[in-house]
Amino acid sequence: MSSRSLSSATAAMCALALFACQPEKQQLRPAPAQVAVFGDAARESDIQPGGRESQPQVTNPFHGEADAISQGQRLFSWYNCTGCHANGGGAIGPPLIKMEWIYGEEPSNLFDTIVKGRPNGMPAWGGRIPEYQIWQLVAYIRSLNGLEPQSATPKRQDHIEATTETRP
Amino acid sequence: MSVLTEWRAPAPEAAEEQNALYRAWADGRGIFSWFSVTTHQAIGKRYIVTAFVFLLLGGIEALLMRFQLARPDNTFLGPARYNQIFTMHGTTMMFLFAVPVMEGMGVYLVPLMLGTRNVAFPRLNAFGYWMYLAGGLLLYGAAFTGTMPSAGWFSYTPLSGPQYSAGKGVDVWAQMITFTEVSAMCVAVELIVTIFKLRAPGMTLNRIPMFCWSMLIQSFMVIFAMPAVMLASTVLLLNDRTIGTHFVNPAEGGDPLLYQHIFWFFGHPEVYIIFIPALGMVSAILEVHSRRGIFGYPAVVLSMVANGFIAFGLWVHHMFATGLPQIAEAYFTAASMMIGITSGVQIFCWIATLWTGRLRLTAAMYFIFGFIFIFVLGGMTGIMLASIPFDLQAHDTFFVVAHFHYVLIGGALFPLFGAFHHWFPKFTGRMINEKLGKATFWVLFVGFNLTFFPMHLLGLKGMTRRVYTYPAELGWGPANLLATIGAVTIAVGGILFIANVLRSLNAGARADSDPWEAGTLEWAADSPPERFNFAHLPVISNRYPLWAPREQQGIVVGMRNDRREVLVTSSMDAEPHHRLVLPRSSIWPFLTALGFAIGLVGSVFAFSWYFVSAALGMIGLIGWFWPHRPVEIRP
Amino acid sequence: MTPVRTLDVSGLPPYNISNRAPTWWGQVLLCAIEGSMFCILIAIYFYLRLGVDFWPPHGARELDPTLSSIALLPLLLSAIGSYWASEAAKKDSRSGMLGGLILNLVLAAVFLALRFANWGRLNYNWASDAHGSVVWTILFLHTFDMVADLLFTIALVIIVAAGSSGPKQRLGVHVDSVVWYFLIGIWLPLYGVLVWGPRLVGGS
Amino acid sequence: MKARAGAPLLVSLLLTSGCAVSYQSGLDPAGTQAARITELWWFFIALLGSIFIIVMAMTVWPLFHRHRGINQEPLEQRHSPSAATERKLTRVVAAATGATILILLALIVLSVITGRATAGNQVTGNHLVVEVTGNQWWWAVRYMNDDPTRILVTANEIHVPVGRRILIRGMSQDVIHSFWIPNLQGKRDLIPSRITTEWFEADKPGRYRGQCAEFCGLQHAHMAMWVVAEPPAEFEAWMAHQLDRAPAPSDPVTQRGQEVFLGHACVLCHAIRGTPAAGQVGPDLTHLASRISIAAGTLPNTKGNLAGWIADPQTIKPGNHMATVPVDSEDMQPLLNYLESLK
Repeated sequence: MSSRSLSSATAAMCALALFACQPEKQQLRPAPAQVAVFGDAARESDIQPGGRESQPQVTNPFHGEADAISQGQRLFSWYNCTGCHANGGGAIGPPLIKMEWIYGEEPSNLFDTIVKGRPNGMPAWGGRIPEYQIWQLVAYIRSLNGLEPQSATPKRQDHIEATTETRP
Repeated sequence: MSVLTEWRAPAPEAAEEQNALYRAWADGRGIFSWFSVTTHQAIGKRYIVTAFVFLLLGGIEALLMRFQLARPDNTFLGPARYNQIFTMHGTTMMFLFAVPVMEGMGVYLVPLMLGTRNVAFPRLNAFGYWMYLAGGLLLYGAAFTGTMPSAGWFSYTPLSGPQYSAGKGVDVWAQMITFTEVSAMCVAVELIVTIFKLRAPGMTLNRIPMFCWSMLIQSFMVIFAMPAVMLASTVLLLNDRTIGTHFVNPAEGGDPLLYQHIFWFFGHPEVYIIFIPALGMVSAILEVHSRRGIFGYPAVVLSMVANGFIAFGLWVHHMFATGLPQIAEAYFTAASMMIGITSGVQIFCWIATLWTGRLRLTAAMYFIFGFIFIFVLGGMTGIMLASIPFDLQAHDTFFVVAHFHYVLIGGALFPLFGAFHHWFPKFTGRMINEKLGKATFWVLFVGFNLTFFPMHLLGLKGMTRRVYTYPAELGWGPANLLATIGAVTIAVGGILFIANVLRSLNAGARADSDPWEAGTLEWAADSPPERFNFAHLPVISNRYPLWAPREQQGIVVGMRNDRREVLVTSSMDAEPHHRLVLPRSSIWPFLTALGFAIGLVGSVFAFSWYFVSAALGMIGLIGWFWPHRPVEIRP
Repeated sequence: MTPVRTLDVSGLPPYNISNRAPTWWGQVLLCAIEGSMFCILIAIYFYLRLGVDFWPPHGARELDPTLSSIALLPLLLSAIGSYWASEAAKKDSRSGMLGGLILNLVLAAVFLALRFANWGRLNYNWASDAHGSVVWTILFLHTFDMVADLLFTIALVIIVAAGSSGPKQRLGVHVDSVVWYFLIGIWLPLYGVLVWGPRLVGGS
Repeated sequence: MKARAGAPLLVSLLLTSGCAVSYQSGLDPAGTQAARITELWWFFIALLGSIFIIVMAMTVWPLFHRHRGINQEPLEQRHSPSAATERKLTRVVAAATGATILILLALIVLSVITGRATAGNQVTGNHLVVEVTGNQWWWAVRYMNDDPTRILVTANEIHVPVGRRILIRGMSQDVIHSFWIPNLQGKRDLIPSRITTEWFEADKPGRYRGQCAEFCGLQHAHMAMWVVAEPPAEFEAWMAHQLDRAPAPSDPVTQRGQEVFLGHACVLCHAIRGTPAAGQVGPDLTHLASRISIAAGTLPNTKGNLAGWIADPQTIKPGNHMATVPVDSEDMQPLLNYLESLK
């Protein structure tokens, strides 16, 4: 009975699937090294992201992770980034979508901007937010600009859209 | 009526004629022809076997959940994995097991019971199977590569929306629904047409076997309910996630409750889609093993039809806790309780059948008795849940988990197991071991009640659903442990059943065509049936043709045997109308399904893949409908 | 062998092109599936309308009623082509089938051209808001169905013109007309909802 | 057959004797609404339970009559009962169906009456309005008052006076949650973008536990809350105390603790009235030390638990939204002391 051979193949595959599977990367508990907070010193010294002790890290450890982007999105409003940047469209602060990046668009640039702050109002968040959350914010901001993989980027959020197109 | 038959000795069956029939219905050998099979027995068997594989997977997931919940504050799975597992369990059982297995039973049995040779659209049938398989492989293939949905089998927005369910898990879930629903719709269309147009001459509406009635009603429900879930999953959910529509985004005029309405407009009938075929099986098995026709045939049929209608009017009872206007709530309470009337009529008619029958206590009958016990108990809790004040306490607790496992396992799985024991000789040509079958029943029955009965109490004691753990102080530990022990018992029952099937396949006693001395036409075909089912199509003049005296039985002559011919009869009185030439086996249904599947899997990532899907599907359909030599008009 | 009662069907035709053919039934059921899908979409439309204060949202430019109503003319007339073709299919008249199908195609093309012109007027899209989502979904699904059926019709024209017009193809023509009637029939309520809905249930 | 019917009964006896805890149970009502529902439940059990037993008796009855031909072979292939038997049975089935219809009608009426009684949406003058907002995975609570200075914000714990009607106005910040205190009333979903309401009234003082009933993501299991029903005088005292600002640090250690709190990310999410901490996205901590539990009913409110929770929230409640904030070991003790001082 050939349908039996099919079913056994399916069974084997599915059993494998059940036991060998890794969920889409979703880090519930941050690695101890990522909990570090960059103190006020970050503002003066040219400390590199990653902290003095750890290796300088210039790539986002969460690059391409859908879950980190969604956490970053939550933190973006939790830490009141929306207060100045609205939902990315910009208000008091510059827009974060489709802009000329004043301080660069690389993850390390964004990381620096958040940790050290920038002139004209951007506060330094170093000393407050743990490193892993800064990287999540970086991932989210880059996802707003299509700089994260499309498959990890949500197409909309549950609030009023920060669209650039306007209705006449 | 015009089905006047004359007495005559059948022409001595020319061996050549017989061989022509075999040749016309042969499928060929080899892997290529394996993908192009279109006979209903093969497709039906594939549905059933595949669905069983998914039952095993869903069962393993259930066991994992039960292990996690066996004691308080357990860390066996953890929240992320537990949520994935319970989502996969519900999804697998509802979409990949329960509906497809019923479709499979229908595809296999309905043409046999109607006395015809295949379903009306054999290639659509094959296409439906491949779509179903593709959907199942999509879900488990994604799981294999690390993407699992974890928003529940219902995927309520906004939890399942773009903001709160990152990753592709929910998208895969939503598109898996599309596959399985397309498959269910294919089966529904072909079964409705088969039942209306391909019945044996003389099989008027009131002679249709009970199981065919149930499949007919189920198929109509599929046609009206399944579009709702496809809209819910692909338009409301998937489009919101992948192209940014705003159906469920309240900030832009959408509404998260809209998704619930559309989902349950499908979701409630879905339950009846699963369990109405089971009612048909119960009736069919009861008739045979009580050795009498079902008591109150019209009442049972009408109450099934009524079930089908009412099922569309009570979706809101899944949403009582959302706080709807009181007048609407009263209406939905009344509608929900009305199901009690129609189900009551069926139960009473079955009991009447039992009372006046001459019972043969086979394993199949054991399962029917078990069904009545469990299903009636589940029905009672169902009536309680229809009452809004009580529902507000019990909703989303383990009481509801207990209730729907009572009605779904009791209402569908027990009849299904009964059906396997009953029709096993027909499927395989061998008898299934009765002793082992009865042992299976007892283990399953005890295990089932051990697992799910304590859940009623857990729910009343405040244990909510879908929690991955619970604190010890609440005192839910002992009942949960009991439920876990019951779950293991059920697993033992499952192993017993598989062992029995494997053993009986190889060593069971050979079955003749009618080992139970049954009355309906599937027992007139060989066990297992030839690909063409009947060398001569039967003519009937009785609801139970095989129980009728010989002078009331007849056969059709004058069909051509060198091609796949079936007889089309009128939809009401089943008077012969014309002959229909069914297509031979074809690889195109498989290729078309493959084309659609590639595009639909892509659409999980980008909307534009729908167009790829349409283009590939179109290529498949061109091959499918490519005109071969014109059909000969020669009669 | 003992005699049995027999029913001789050798005299029955081996095909049938009418509403009694299983294929016709199957097609009607597929239309029923599509139909329930559109009914639910209409329900979604009104459900969403109930949830907001303004319908359509301020500044949204809806389908043009005049253009939409004018477009109904070729659409309704195309049914004549369909009918002609299906009657010709029953009578096995090749020229009739071709004529009917081509008339159908031409009028349908006119309708679709008008629809696309009308559709282009909309100053919102599916991602603008929930109103945009439902309007675009209805338009997209109905257009998708129409295009699919027109491609099928074109295939039929090619097949019939190439000289292959056996019972199977004739049944195809007959069944094609069912689909077309359905697509016309379902557009009428959708037209009512999309074009007149905002005027009936609109405002604030 | 006896074993079959007996097993579940036995199980149920075991269960009812096994669990005595009743602060989260629909079967131990402590409020007028829950009491009505429990009455309804016992009525259902009595009525539907006896119907179930009757139906089961009728089902197994033919099994006990050997003369009816069970397993007797050979037997006629088909048995046709006499027309008289069929007629009699038809009458029996019709009567049973009629009885079903009547019983269900009665149940509908009863259910609607109980529904109206428990919905309790009659306007009363003297009710207390409490706004409950669901969050992943904790509850924000606001006691409404016409006097804006007497609006109380707290979290995960609701105190109510016995004998006074409470109107819950339910909302959600993110996904759908469901507010449910089984001992007091049925559940009500908290849905983003809309406000749902529910009335209840406690008539027995006590502590009742409730839990989110709608699946809301990773930590759905750990989204509990306490309702404390107390005599009106005690409630007023509690209310007055809660309305106070947080007590100022009284010694250098707690002073240091406050500095630690304000200097770390804590302050971004949590508010402590009377200090600059005004974060709105996490539970209000003004009177944290007066609460029964922390982390939305996950852990009893002890100093040790609090230390574990701050040090590593993701192990205790994996996936929850509290940041893992590194606190130096010498800062931990002052921080805990400070939080413990927030009576």
